[in-house]
Amino acid sequence: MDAIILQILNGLDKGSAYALIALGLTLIFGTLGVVNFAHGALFMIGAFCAVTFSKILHSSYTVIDETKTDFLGNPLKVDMTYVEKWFGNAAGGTILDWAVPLSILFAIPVMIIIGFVMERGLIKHFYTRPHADQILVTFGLAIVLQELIKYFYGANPIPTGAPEMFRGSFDFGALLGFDANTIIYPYWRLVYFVFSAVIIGAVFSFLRFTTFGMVVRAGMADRETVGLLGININKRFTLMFGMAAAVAGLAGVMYAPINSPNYHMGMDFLVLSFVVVVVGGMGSLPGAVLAGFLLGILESFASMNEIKSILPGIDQIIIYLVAIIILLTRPRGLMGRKGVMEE
Amino acid sequence: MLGLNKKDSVLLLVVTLLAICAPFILNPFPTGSAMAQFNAGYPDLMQRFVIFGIFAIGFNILFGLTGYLSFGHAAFLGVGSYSAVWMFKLLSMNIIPAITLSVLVAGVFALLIGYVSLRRSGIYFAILTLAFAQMSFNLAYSVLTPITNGETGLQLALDDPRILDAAPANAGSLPYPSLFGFEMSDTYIMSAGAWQFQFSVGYYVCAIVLLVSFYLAMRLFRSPFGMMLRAIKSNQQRMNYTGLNARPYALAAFVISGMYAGLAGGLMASMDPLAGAERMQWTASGEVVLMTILGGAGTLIGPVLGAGFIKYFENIFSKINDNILHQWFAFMPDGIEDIMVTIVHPFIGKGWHLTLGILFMLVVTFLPGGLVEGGQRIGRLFRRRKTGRNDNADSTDSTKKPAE
Amino acid sequence: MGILEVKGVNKRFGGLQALGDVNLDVAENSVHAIIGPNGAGKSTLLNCLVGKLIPDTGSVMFEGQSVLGRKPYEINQMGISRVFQTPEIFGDLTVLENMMIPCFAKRDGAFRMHAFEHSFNEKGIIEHAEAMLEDMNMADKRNEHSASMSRGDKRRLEIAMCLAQDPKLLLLDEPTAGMARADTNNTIDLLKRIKSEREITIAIIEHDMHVVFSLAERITVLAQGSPLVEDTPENIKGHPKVREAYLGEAAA
Amino acid sequence: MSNNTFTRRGVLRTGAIAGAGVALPTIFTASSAAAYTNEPMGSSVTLGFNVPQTGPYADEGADELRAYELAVEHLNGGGDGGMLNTFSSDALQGNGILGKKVEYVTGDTQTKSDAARASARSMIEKDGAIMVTGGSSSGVAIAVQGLCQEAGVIFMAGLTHSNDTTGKDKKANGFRHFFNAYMSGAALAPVLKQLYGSDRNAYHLTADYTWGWTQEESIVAATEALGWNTVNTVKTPLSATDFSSYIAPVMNSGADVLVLNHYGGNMVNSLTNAVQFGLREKVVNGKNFEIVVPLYSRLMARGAGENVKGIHGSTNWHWSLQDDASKAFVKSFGTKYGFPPSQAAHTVYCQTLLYADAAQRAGTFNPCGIAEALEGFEFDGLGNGKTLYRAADHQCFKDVLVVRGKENPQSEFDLLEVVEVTPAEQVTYEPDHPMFAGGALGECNPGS
Repeated sequence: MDAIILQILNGLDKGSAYALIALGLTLIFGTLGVVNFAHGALFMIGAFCAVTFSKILHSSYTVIDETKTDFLGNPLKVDMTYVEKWFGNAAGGTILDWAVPLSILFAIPVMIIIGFVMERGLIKHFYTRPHADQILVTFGLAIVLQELIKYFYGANPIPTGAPEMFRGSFDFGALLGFDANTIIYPYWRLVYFVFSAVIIGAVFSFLRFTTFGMVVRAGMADRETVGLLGININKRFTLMFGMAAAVAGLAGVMYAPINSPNYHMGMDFLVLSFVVVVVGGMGSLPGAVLAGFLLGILESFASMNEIKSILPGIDQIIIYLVAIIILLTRPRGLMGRKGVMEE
Repeated sequence: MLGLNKKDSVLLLVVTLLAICAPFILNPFPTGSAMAQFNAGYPDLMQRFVIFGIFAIGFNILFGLTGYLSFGHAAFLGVGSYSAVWMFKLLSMNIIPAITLSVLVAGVFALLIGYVSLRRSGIYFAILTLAFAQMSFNLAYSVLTPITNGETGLQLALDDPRILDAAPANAGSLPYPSLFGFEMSDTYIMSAGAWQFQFSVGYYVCAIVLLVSFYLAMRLFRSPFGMMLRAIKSNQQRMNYTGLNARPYALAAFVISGMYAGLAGGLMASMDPLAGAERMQWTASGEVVLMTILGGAGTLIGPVLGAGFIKYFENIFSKINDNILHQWFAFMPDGIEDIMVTIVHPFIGKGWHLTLGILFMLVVTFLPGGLVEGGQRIGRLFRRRKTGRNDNADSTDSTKKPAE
Repeated sequence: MGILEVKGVNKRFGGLQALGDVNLDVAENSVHAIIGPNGAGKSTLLNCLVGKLIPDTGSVMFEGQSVLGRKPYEINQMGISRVFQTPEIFGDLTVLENMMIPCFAKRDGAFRMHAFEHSFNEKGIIEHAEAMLEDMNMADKRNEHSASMSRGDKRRLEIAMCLAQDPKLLLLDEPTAGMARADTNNTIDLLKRIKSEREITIAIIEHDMHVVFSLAERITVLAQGSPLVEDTPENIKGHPKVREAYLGEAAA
Repeated sequence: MSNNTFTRRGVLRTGAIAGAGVALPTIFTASSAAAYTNEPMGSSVTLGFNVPQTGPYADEGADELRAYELAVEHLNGGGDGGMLNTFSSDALQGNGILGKKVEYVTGDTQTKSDAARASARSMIEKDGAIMVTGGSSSGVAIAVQGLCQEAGVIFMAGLTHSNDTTGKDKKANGFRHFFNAYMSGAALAPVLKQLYGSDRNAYHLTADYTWGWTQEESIVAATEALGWNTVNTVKTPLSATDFSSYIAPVMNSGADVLVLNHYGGNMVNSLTNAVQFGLREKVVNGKNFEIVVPLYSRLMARGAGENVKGIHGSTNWHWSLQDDASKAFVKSFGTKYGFPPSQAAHTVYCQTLLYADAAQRAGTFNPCGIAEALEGFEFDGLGNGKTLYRAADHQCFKDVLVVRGKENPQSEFDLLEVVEVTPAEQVTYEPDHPMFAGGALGECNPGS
């Protein structure tokens, strides 16, 4: 039982990453009709926003420490950060410690600007082009973005820590009345789950309760009609794209402490998030979220020893297997709408 | 000629000539010169051009004609490679049985996957094929290792049975794939002044297979069957209400293109008897999609051009290093030389992906019809210059023939 | 007994009764029109005839054989061709190629692996296709890209494609919707000519009463998913129930 | 070969006769024939450096390339000579190899066996490379080793840790300087026993491909010999990025040691996840829970950040070693590039020197001559103490380092500290050891 609860927690956590990326992808699919292969790259750039911001915070000046030596036997150069110099060691240290959550503030404008530039500079020329062309150009863009990150940050993962207070793990079992230490779960993963829930909630309420959101939803249902109403749909599409980029970026920022960011993490997530979107059903936002969590939980269950001993290798293929079964039983995924990207 | 109209005959003739002369055409720079880096006329790369050309031609039969975008075609290439290597291990080093089996096994595999996947269309179809291929890759890399030799890839061993072959003269070394005595690795090198040209048996075997495949694809494009496939892409609804069953047509196209992929896989294993699991990964499937779109989907020659383009960058640009850059720019003053090296550095060697990504974006943005359209534009430019200003007919003739 | 017999057909979509106990009998070699206000169930009925929808209950017989449960292409091969409200043609193909496809379907059936014949060696098919184009006054457009033609030309091409199969029953779904008056009249003339030149049954769903009364020999009026009356055009014109059904709508 | 008008590549490199040659190829068969593939005829010799430049191991590949460039510089007499000065063999003169200037070509393996073979073939066919070296994974090493055997050139393996490279997939033309999974187990076991006792329950998470399996097998055997109990061995997909669902079951399995048979990105993520789940603070069976990473790489450990602190593992070489050779290499590399070399850099530097030295001693570039010179070669002064290139399987036997993640690193490179240098005798095994059985070296292939 405790094992199952643990895997459900794991699944929710994985699922929230899938769901956040899939949400952004669906927004773009649904409103703009564009297959965006660069969406994984936006997630990756989000994670590197966290890396960059903490690098900026760590910008430092060099002091030579004569008492110690470096690997070549010369006096050791010690880096001192400006933040600590300006704010004092205690406050400065706290700021450095909270680099990742703070970088949300940095990431939102950066991601929105990246989204705007992408949409205005490139994607908008591809609205009327075949999906194949969209795939080619966004895939090219994904490669370029990824290689730029590799050029500046290298290929190895870059450790990015969560704030000290979230580094430990939390005894979930005790809370639920199990024996102590049976279900412990890292704080930061709980934070990630809650954060995702908030973002998903925010996106949904934004679409539900604002006029902008209503226009966008109407646009998703019937683009021509909304265009006929004389609403400047293009401007809204640009905003939409910026928003989708920001959602992907935020998913990346908060993911950085879970697994050290590397330049190819976007591609790693890309295929899975496409599967999630399609299983959820093209053009359906709730479908994308539902499928994200469903696949996350199933993937976690499939990696349990009890299941692997019956079906060896099932954890390698579970997502794809589930995708096939769902698509064969429900022609348009879980909640897909008719006629979206079916040609 | 051969049941083709004049235009197609000319195209086939040009392709044949290019294939025969490839060792010359691809080695335009003298060996040892600074530009020799850009020579592509060595057996491995020439074979790869041709093999991926076949793969892309096959993919185009599905994607270019019917519009069904398969994101799992590499699985058939992989299955073909594994079949071929197993034939080398068990039966004989002759490539005929190996390639035959590759094509057949890939065909059966495609029939199964196609039968299931073609129940859906559009992106749902793409994801189904992707899912099947990724399952194949993941399993081949891990639990199916006894059949696939997982991470390393399936390779030949000294103690393989090879029941049809006589015991090799030299028991300590592995035999080479061959075609009735001609070994694929045999190469004849011709030196002509500063130039050096390589004529490889393997390449010419591949080239002959390419020409046959190209010819068959051409016939298929021009056949009533090909017309039906284009009809599927154009309007499936009308097709159904015209008494035509689109499913078997699409399935036949899927199986044929799967067999092309299997053929490419079998040839790849014949040129270099190793079958790695990575050639089934989604990135490999994505690569053939890119080749086809880049070259020009739905055109006959486009996919081959796209395949050559991508493989050229992969194999040539990845091998340029700073050392070579310094040689190129050595004629410049030191300071400028260093600046030039610094500017070019990110785009070569480990940066070849970056160059490729930028080129993808440029080509698709400015040449919506792919490289073929680039060719057409250049051709039109020439024609216009020749015919002068009086003849404006050419410039207005921008409607592309659908299946050219 | 007619060529097409619809008996007791019901179709529900969730809570909505789209068709309720529809009976219809189309006589051979007649022109039969089905009219009714928006939402009367005309398109649903048509979709039940061609295999796109399957009725919940009832039977649809064509020449004494049930069409229920058959796929659209099978029903087409039985001899029913359909013309759509917006012309459905093969936009990526040339006009001649568009014409050739139904000719192949007629000759080779639903599927044939003719991958190694050359399309342009199919003399019989091409002759037939060109004759049809000639007949439609479209011979000069044979090499045109069909997607770039006018709507009227597309309509003519679609009708020609259907006729190339030599169907026994031609179903037309609002063939003049969205057309200018001149185009509409051309279409009426075309259909009249077709009727006079060959043995064919035509069933037409139409909004435009001008079209209906110019062509139809019998008319069925649908309202709220059920047939209201079936009679000759003369009788329908003054029928009180029909006026009632169309009340609020422009009774032409 | 049956047809003598065609000859394997390299046999014919004939004079300048244009055109006519095409029609009459038989003319050339009599002319000067090379004795082996890519025999260097001019004043230079070309080596092929085939390293991952794209993909997850690109940084290791980049470090390998730096070391290769340094080695070439030293071979040609440039720089400070590095380990040439400490190497026990003094055949090399600093004037290239056999008087020929050393040149090199580079390629990208992409860490895919297909791409690696394509790149190696292009070096052999196009650039006339006489030797191929490099790589950062066992799959690639085995695939390229097979290719070099067929093509008739020497392969000096880079970073490859699987037992199979010099076990069931060994080849006469291939040589490995790097240590292997068995050696990791043999070196780690005594240290683990001393630190954690002989009554432990180990839980293995293993990357689900051949390298992972051989390492798991080796570590399980070594630890069970100590008296440890293996609770479970679980395979994880290579593509996994989040290991939480594999880590979670460890907590209540009764295990008190977690062994991570992962490398690269897998290792970074699984270790990070394990620490996040608080495994290191746990007390099981009255003992502190411990994590072991049998194969450490400093470059990769950096990705796991603080999580490596106090975690034990083994490594081939580390820049903090204080012998003369290591110091010379670190100085030479550090001066040129500004940071210390990785174990991958060290291995490929050694491999290049060893190849050059063997050619020099053999007096030829013929792969068979070089193989003979390397087989059974005993040397010292390359940073791992006395080393033997064993003839039976072409594996190097040398000291293995047991390392631990440093608690108080002084710089970003100072991540590991050497806990113990396990002497070569302790990690030596018989060539027919069951983990290495099957397969045969075959005969050296000079290519014609």
